[in-house]
Amino acid sequence: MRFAGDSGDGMQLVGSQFTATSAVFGNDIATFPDYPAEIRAPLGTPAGVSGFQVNFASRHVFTPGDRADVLVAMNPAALKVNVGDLVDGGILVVNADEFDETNLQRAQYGANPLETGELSRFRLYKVPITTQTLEAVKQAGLGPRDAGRCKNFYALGLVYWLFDRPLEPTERWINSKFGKVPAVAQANTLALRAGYAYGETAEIFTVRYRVKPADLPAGTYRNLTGNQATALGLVAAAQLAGRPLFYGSYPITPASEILHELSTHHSFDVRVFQAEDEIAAMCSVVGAAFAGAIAVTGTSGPGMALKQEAIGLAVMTELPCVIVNVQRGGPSTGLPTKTEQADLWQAMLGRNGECPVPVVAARSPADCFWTALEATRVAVKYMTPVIMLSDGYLAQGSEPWRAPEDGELPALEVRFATDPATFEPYARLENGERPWAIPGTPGLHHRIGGLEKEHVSGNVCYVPENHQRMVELRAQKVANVARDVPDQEVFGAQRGELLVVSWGGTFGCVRTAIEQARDNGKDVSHVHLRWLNPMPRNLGEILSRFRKVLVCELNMGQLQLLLRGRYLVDAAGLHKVQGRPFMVSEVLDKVDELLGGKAL
Amino acid sequence: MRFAGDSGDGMQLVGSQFTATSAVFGNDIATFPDYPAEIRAPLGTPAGVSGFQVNFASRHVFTPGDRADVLVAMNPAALKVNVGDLVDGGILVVNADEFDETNLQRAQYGANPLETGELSRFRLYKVPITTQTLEAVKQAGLGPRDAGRCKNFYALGLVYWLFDRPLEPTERWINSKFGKVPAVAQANTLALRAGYAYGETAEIFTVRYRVKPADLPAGTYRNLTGNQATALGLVAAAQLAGRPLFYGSYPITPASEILHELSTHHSFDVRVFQAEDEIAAMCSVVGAAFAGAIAVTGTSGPGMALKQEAIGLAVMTELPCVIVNVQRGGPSTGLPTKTEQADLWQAMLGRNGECPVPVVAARSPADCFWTALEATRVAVKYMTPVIMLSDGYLAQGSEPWRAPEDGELPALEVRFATDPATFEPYARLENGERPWAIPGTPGLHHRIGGLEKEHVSGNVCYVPENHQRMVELRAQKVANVARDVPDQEVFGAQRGELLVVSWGGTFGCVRTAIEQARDNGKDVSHVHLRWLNPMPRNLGEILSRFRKVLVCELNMGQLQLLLRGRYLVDAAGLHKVQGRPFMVSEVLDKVDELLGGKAL
Amino acid sequence: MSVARVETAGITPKEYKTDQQVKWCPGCGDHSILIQLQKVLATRGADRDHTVFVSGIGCSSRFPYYMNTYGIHGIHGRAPAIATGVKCANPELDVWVVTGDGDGLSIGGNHFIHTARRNVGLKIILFNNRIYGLTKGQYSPTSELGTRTKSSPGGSIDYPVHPISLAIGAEVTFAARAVDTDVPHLQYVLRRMMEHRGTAFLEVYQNCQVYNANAYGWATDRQTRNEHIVYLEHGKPLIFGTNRDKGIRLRGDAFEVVELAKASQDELVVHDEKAANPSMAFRLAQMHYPEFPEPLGIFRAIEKPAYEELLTGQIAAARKKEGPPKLERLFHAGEMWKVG
Amino acid sequence: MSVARVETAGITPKEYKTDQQVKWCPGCGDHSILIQLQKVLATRGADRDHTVFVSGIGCSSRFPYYMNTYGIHGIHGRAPAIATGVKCANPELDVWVVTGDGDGLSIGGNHFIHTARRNVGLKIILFNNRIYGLTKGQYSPTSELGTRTKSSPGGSIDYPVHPISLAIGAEVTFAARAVDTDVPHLQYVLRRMMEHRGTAFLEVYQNCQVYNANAYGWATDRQTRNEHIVYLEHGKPLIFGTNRDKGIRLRGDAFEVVELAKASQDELVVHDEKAANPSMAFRLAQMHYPEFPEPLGIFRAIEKPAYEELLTGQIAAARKKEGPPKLERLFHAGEMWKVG
Ligand SMILES: Cc1ncc(C[n+]2csc(CCOP(=O)(O)OP(=O)(O)O)c2C)c(N)n1
Ligand SMILES: Cc1ncc(C[n+]2csc(CCOP(=O)(O)OP(=O)(O)O)c2C)c(N)n1
Ligand code: SF4
Ligand code: SF4
Ligand SMILES: [Mg+2]
Ligand SMILES: [Mg+2]
Repeated sequence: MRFAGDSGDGMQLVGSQFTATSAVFGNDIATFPDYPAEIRAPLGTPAGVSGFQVNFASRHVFTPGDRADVLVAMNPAALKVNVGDLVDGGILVVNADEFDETNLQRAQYGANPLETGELSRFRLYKVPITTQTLEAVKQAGLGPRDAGRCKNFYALGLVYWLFDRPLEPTERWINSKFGKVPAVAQANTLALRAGYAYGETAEIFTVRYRVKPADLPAGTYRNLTGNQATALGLVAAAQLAGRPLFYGSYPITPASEILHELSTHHSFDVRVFQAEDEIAAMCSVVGAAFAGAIAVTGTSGPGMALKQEAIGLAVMTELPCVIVNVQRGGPSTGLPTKTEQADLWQAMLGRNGECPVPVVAARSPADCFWTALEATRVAVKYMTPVIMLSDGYLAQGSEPWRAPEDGELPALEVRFATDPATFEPYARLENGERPWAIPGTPGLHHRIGGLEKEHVSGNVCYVPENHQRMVELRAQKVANVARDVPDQEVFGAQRGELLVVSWGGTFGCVRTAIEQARDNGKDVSHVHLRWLNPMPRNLGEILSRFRKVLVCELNMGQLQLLLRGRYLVDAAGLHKVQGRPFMVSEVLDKVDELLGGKAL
Repeated sequence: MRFAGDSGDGMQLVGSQFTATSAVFGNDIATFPDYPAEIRAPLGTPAGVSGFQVNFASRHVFTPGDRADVLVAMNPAALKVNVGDLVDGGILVVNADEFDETNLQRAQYGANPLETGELSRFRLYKVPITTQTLEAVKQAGLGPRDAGRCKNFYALGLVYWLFDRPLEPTERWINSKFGKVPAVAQANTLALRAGYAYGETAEIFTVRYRVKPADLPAGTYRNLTGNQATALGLVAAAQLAGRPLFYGSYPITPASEILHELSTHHSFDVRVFQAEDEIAAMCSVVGAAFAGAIAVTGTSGPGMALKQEAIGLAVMTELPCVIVNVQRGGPSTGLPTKTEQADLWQAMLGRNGECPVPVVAARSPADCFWTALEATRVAVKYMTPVIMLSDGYLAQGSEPWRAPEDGELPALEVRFATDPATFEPYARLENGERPWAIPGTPGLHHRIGGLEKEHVSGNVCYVPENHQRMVELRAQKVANVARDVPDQEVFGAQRGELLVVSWGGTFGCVRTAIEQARDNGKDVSHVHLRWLNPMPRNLGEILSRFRKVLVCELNMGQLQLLLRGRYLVDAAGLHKVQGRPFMVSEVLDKVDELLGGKAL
Repeated sequence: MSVARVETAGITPKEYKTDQQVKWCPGCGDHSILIQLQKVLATRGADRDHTVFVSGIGCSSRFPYYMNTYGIHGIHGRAPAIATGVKCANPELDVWVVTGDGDGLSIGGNHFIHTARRNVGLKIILFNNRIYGLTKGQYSPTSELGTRTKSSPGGSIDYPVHPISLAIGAEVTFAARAVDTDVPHLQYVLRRMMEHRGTAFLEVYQNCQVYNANAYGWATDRQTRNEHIVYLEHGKPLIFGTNRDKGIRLRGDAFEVVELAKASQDELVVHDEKAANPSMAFRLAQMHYPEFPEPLGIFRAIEKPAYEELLTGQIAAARKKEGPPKLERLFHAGEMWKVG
Repeated sequence: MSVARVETAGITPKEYKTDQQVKWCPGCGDHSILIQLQKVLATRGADRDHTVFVSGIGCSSRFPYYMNTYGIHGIHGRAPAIATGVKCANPELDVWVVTGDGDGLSIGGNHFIHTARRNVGLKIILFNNRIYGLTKGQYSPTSELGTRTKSSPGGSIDYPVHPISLAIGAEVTFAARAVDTDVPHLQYVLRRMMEHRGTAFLEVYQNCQVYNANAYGWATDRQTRNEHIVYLEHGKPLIFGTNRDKGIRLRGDAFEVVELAKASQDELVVHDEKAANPSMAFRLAQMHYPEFPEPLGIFRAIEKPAYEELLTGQIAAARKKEGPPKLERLFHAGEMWKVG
């Protein structure tokens, strides 16, 4: 189900309403908003098209769906940009009123596609949404401009009818949102109902969808975007640790919502510092970690580049902190609002000197919660910065998230040094970490910094052998994190012809593809990596059990190189850098190609 | 030959005098200064020891020599720090005057090593350098402090006698340097002569070295450090291109001397901009390149980290420029005055997004000249930033450099776009590059920037397929640089048991080791890489011709991972991160280990 | 290759427009600034071939795409540094920097102050909407204390910085302020910027219609604005008010608003944009609405050799002294010896 | 874990020394500053457990290694940002920043101005030797025009920035200047910094014996210095001279040196460090030797809530309103539904 219109048309709004309603209704859902980089691109042009895709089903949904079964296009540009993704035979609802000369030109349509027959492979419904809406909301007494604005609710009403959804949740929401302007609230409600009524009465639709509630584990659910989930995970982690959460960050798409979300949680002792830039943000994190906070920063690619020098400082000072990198299309400013996975090398290898940092990647919007929690736990346990990779697709997309129940959250123990008699700033503790001794602790004064440190004493030290040793100790410590990385599980057969490896936000899509492929009898299994550094201890062994390995990632082969270099497997790659997720079919095609038709 | 003393003792000065004299004398030389990170560390302590090693020989010298045959130690601390590197049976000259209680304590010597017998395996000469010097310079009438300062020249004179070197060049130098203060000039000359005379008359030395002039190619020579050579290479490149040289940089050890050297060449239209930080330096380079200069920046590890975001902009805007990274010990501030090769990953893979940049590394101080020239030529030809890797060892070390003669320098043609009728900012020319159209050219107005660009037109473009295409075009362009990378040559047998691979500043040491190993009948060959990205086209094929591959590098395996990942060879590694170069013996030992005693 | 510069006669503002659609929101102040600058450049017959626009990242920083000159849309905060490179490489070019309050003063604050102190010959326009527009509405370093935004739902706790105070603190040689919708005045200030040697800094109060609408209502409302602003005119006393019935005078160490009816004109502060000492300009920059009318116009415009002039001067002097750039001379500068 | 703070009585300066050998050159001004600060902290009985020194990179930035408190020797230019994190995480700590003219004003200029405007409760000491010491002598942003250094053999072409002007331009609430060898005055200013709430900024004229020796000879030479400097004292007129026979008065819009014999004391400028308007402080910051005696002392010291106070205030308010931090409340904040 995809809504598409001009970015001023309120598509994100109705998209999220539809999501909420479906979620409450019990469907499993996954969403993927897609909006233009410009705040407000020119009206009616393809550049200005804003879309919102929702996937919902009674069985478990991993991805917002490659292609849409239903598309609502509010103008010619929205049609143009999105029609390629509508499945053959899919339902296409267009706002017929907007297909006039001007709009067609803006969308660079030579002729009116509603008339050329080029849409004949879809079930096309031309609905005069604008005029119907204006008609419907008349009694609310709004001016024509405000009245016209209600057309997104009209469209939503129509879709609710199509999928047999209740109107109440949205009506409630309208009232709470626009309660102060009763005319607007009334108009939106009228439009919503009119749309619903149109579906009911116009009888032009030949199908009506009825999607049953999905089979999710029991619990209390809430719909979260990846960025919200990350924020909640961080707050939870700090609460479990019993420390303040310090979040130093500089706004950047698509990471800003973490900052926004955290800014609303002051009561959880969340200390948000909107820094002057990413360097200051990361440096403030080093300072806050030294002073004993759970210290976190969040950013995206270009900001990550700026943080690297200070991440190096965190590595040298061995202070616990988390760096969230919500990846977007690069290089440089690139495609700021689009998704990509091309910061893996940057995260793993992009600093001066030998500078290893644990790296973990979330696999779905709701999983961001657990990943943030885990990243924090490891940071504190091993006294190290940890990089958490998310991406634009996860960050903006949403998914039902089951609220953890009592006892379900991991322990997150913070052990500060307290004993002046035994304290040595760079002594090694059981996991290879050094002690965390925070200012304010009597008698533990010590100095740390970016120059090489002497083993145990932590004094500045230029002795050659000490440097070698410290480089090795830091590497060993990061390698030790493998103790906290569970053995990798293989989905499908444990050995065989083809193993598909993926990481991060491609999980849903790749898993769906492999499920389908296996349902079709293909000899293919799936490994989805959560920890990229260190990798699971049994990974090399798993890789060796398959004749072929395929790495699917939204870059040009970054994990692929690392797996090849580390395990000497001749891994092939499926690469895509188009600012959008894989389509299940792309993965399937590649799998077919590599299997050469072989079955189980 | 190694001079070592307190950092205030003027060791660097006499070391470079000795180098100059030997060079003029016709020896091939290689030097390696080693000085403390503190400007002036406490007197007489090991932290304050400053050393200068010169290697000179009649056959070609690749490295400053692992260990010294002759050591001059001006105080106990200097002895302590350096004596471990003196070969058994080597000559040890100590300034006996300084071996008093205080100095022994400062150097943390329990007992006086001149008396304990612990130096018995060396040919130890205790010379009262301080008193002798004071005595010798009396007639110049200096105060005791200034008089004492001459003792480095006394030591130098002694060594000149030992190696049968003429005093004139140094005397000339003293006069030109201290001419304005005749008393000082006189005193230094007196000290120099007294030291020489001491050697002649005291007759305590059992050997006197006589090193014959080396067999260097005919030409006019000059002694250059790597940083000076880099600077000259850049000036030459800009002159060949007929464009101004813009050097935007921020001081940082060990890269600052490039800035210093270039600051003296205004008359070659060198425009030096000492920026407020590395980010500004790199950004100014992007601007200068846009405006048509040969634009270069230089830095070291932490500064390189800061430049990465802006290097990404240069990649996206496809502007030619050179980034010189003089590597030092890391991570973070690390060991700022020591050498390391741990920025390879950072250079190759350390940016956000898919952001490939050609990378080339110099192999010796004099080679920095040619590498800088080549980096610039490639940058302009392919319209791309190029990273040139040097390191602290090359940068500070020196070597005779033959001044290129007429016609010996490569062409460096700059072709600016000029024709408004055909100009398209992102059209592709013959090497995959886009045209360089500089402001001031009539009718070629155009806008570039960090957002993804439309193929050919260069307009901002979010179309998914265009992004994919542009990522591929940029990658292809960098891959095309391989056309300018000569086929890799193998030193030694073309196939066999073991291939040693190295890159950058380890050339001399590794080549010396492999020469020795082959002389001893070992089945080992050597490949030294100049271009790291792209790699030579025949490299994979070469690697496949050896049963074993060993990568020697001053890091924990950075090239090793890349070779393994790219060519799937099970390359082993010899790793060292101690802030200093390999010793020939370390390489030899590893070779022996891998060969398990096998001979040719 | 350096092509002689031709002043183009009879150029029209339209020729400064590109074929790219202008993508700012309706009602955004950026539109007006773009149009006025295109007009001013056209009237002055500025040569498009020798004009370069450099920007950072932000709504405002889209500016170069809409100017049919040479241009670089840079990275966030770094426009002055990029522009410095352009200017050093070719001082003949007219180099403009367009930046926002986030771009120029938050992440880019350092380049801003260093460019100003070096007096690099750049014309810097800061679109101050007191908000991060492009990233959808977080508070910026110029947002007032307590501003409620997405990142400060409880009100911001950062005290703001004042761009002109900061620029003067960094020894800028030209500092001015204008308002996006005050067309003739904006044009006047832009023209004056064109004439300045060294760094010319202009702060424009710009309306962000979407995230900070009407932040400057007090300075733009035609009915009341003249009560809230005072125009700085060189050599003239500071007089303001809808009926020009109020003035500013110095009382001891402080400014004071006086009604002209009750005071003599002689007591009023007379504006001197050329004062070598920047202290009075700084004092003017510290006049804030609502306590005072806020000054618009040119706070400071003094003569001082620009960075690029000193740079090229040094090169010319060296060339004169050392002779033409022969590589031979470069290579053989040290102690040389011959082999073979 | 947060341990209650104990004021330690009878602490000696020695207890502030670490076991690390001090590695500055003989004759370096850094030694004196270190010793004075150790004395001042001891006299005040400052609690070492609650004191943190943060620095960047440079000779001066080695400072924390020599202070037996908590400390971070950070990365180049970023000390104020690191220190901001320390202070936000634990506002109970006394957080000092030690930086150099290169560290604090070149690469670190942006953090410096933003820290100042936010009024973060940090005590920032800038060791201004007008040179890059650690990297062996390049000119810095405070080097005078024409300074010959390794990177400017022909004389530098960058106009300098003046730290106090810049700080005041960035709305700092406390700005002062002292000289490394002027011990009692340095101690006085350090003590005053300790009392300040919000950002306290001190510029110290510091001698770099190796690369810029005697740059401040005019301000340190015992014979003549009183002719070249003027001490700022709150509520007192600006009088200077070896015989205290000269004063500063305001003539129109400019300062002027007068001989007291020829003028009345009433005409002299009376220093007011608490003036809400920073303009007079700015004017003082623009007094430069040799035209004027340069002011030493406290230019400005005003009261304004510090950043960390506003931060913790907001947290306390939220907690009061929303109740204790139960994860249940966090998790169940949105529209929830039940499954199963
Ligand atoms: C390194 C980096 N950090 C952050 C961003 C995200 N970003 C883009 S524009 C912007 C702020 C824009 O505000 P302003 O400069 O005031 O411009 P406006 O949109 O208000 O005109 C930010 C934070 C980025 N593009 N790059
Ligand atoms: C990112 C980075 N760039 C450059 C340097 C090199 N560097 C170290 S200290 C310094 C300048 C020091 O000058 P200043 O701050 O004035 O301190 P001083 O030594 O004079 O006390 C520079 C350029 C560095 N360490 N890190
Ligand atoms: S978001 Fe604000 S600043 Fe940006 S274009 Fe829209 S109105 Fe202008
Ligand atoms: S170089 Fe200068 S600043 Fe650094 S320690 Fe020596 S005298 Fe002090
Ligand atoms: Mg803004
Ligand atoms: Mg300094």
